[in-house]
Amino acid sequence: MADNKIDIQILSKPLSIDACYNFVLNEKCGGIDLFVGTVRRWNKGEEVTHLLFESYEAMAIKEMTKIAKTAIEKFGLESISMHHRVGQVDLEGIAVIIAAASKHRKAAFEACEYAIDTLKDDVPIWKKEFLKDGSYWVNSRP
Amino acid sequence: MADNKIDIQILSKPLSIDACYNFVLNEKCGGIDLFVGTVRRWNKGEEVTHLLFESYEAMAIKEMTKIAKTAIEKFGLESISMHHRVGQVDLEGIAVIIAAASKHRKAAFEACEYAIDTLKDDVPIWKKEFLKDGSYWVNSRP
Amino acid sequence: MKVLCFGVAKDIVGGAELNIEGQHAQNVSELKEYLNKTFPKFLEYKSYMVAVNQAYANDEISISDSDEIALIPPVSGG
Amino acid sequence: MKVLCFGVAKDIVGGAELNIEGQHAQNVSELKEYLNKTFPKFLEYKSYMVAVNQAYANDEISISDSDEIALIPPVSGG
Repeated sequence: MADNKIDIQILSKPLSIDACYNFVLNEKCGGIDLFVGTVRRWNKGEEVTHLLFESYEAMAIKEMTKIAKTAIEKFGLESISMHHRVGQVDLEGIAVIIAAASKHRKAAFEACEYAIDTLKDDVPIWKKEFLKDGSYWVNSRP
Repeated sequence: MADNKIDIQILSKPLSIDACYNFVLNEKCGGIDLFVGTVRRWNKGEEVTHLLFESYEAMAIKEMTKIAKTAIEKFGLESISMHHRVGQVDLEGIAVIIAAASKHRKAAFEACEYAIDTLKDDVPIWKKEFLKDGSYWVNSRP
Repeated sequence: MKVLCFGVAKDIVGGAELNIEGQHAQNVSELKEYLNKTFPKFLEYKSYMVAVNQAYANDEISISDSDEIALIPPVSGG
Repeated sequence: MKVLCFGVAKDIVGGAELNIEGQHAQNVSELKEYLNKTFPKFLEYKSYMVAVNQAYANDEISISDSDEIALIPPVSGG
């Protein structure tokens, strides 16, 4: 599979929707779906001040590449870009972007949803949520 | 329904993903889905040089607003932006952008797909496809 | 009666606005009948819709000179 | 044997890398047993995974000092 179809990045600076869009855009495609995961103030009734992401970078890149390859094969995508942020992300900041491009829109929607769902299940990245009165690793509360 | 939840525009200049994203972004949301419809070179084996869009603008705005309101009610969106281009759009140019923001990502995906599907069925906008050897109104070939 | 024309309908009638003199149509059905007779090329195309005052209108809807009437060929936005 | 620790595992062992002296574990299952005994706080948390050479590994996978071993608490990216 050509490298110019897949763009995987883990970045410690703010993510760029344009960067993901420009990577996947090409004249074979009529539909591009972008998912942008942002930091919201309220989670299960608790007030969030910011998040902190850490990754097992080498393995995260491998797992994300696996997801991208599967998405291309399964849905017939032309190209896919997956960027994940590490470090501190404030309210309304971007944690993750997935861009999927295909000839027709249905495949782009399905692939994008598949990619974010699987990323959340499999990719070794962890989120620490900072609340007004403390912090904890998400999914790891005792 | 507050006006700051819905942004509908028909524009004769290039569309901006940032404009749609910034409209829907807010601290209540964790998931934003954006659909971007672009002009592709090949359609059913024919080579496209560019497209021309025209709209019945007043009615198109009404129909798009109806879709936006339904998407908010049906999927529990926080906000939605729908921009459609008119005039000439070249290869890789953007014809339409839909941005949908919600607390959780599932609703954003579903609402975005609902909105573009319904737009394509109901909104009075027409596309003329220019090929190497002629042009025709899409869906209106004799 | 003034009728706005879009897409292929504009090409068929030869302009973005069609002026129909006289009382040829009291409702949407009669308007379509008149148009198909006057511009037989409409019959070669897939059916078109009529909008009255910026809303899709079915055949029974009455029309008058004060209504905003438009011919809506199959849409193809997006 | 060197073990990379992430997320809550880093807090439990008190660092991003844990050095295990001696031959305490020949496979993933034995490593988990050793860790749960040495750091009983692991038992309070949901189960964690072990990655060997950057791939998820089940209990039977053998491990040695030359492998890259990591503790993977429940992930929460995105």
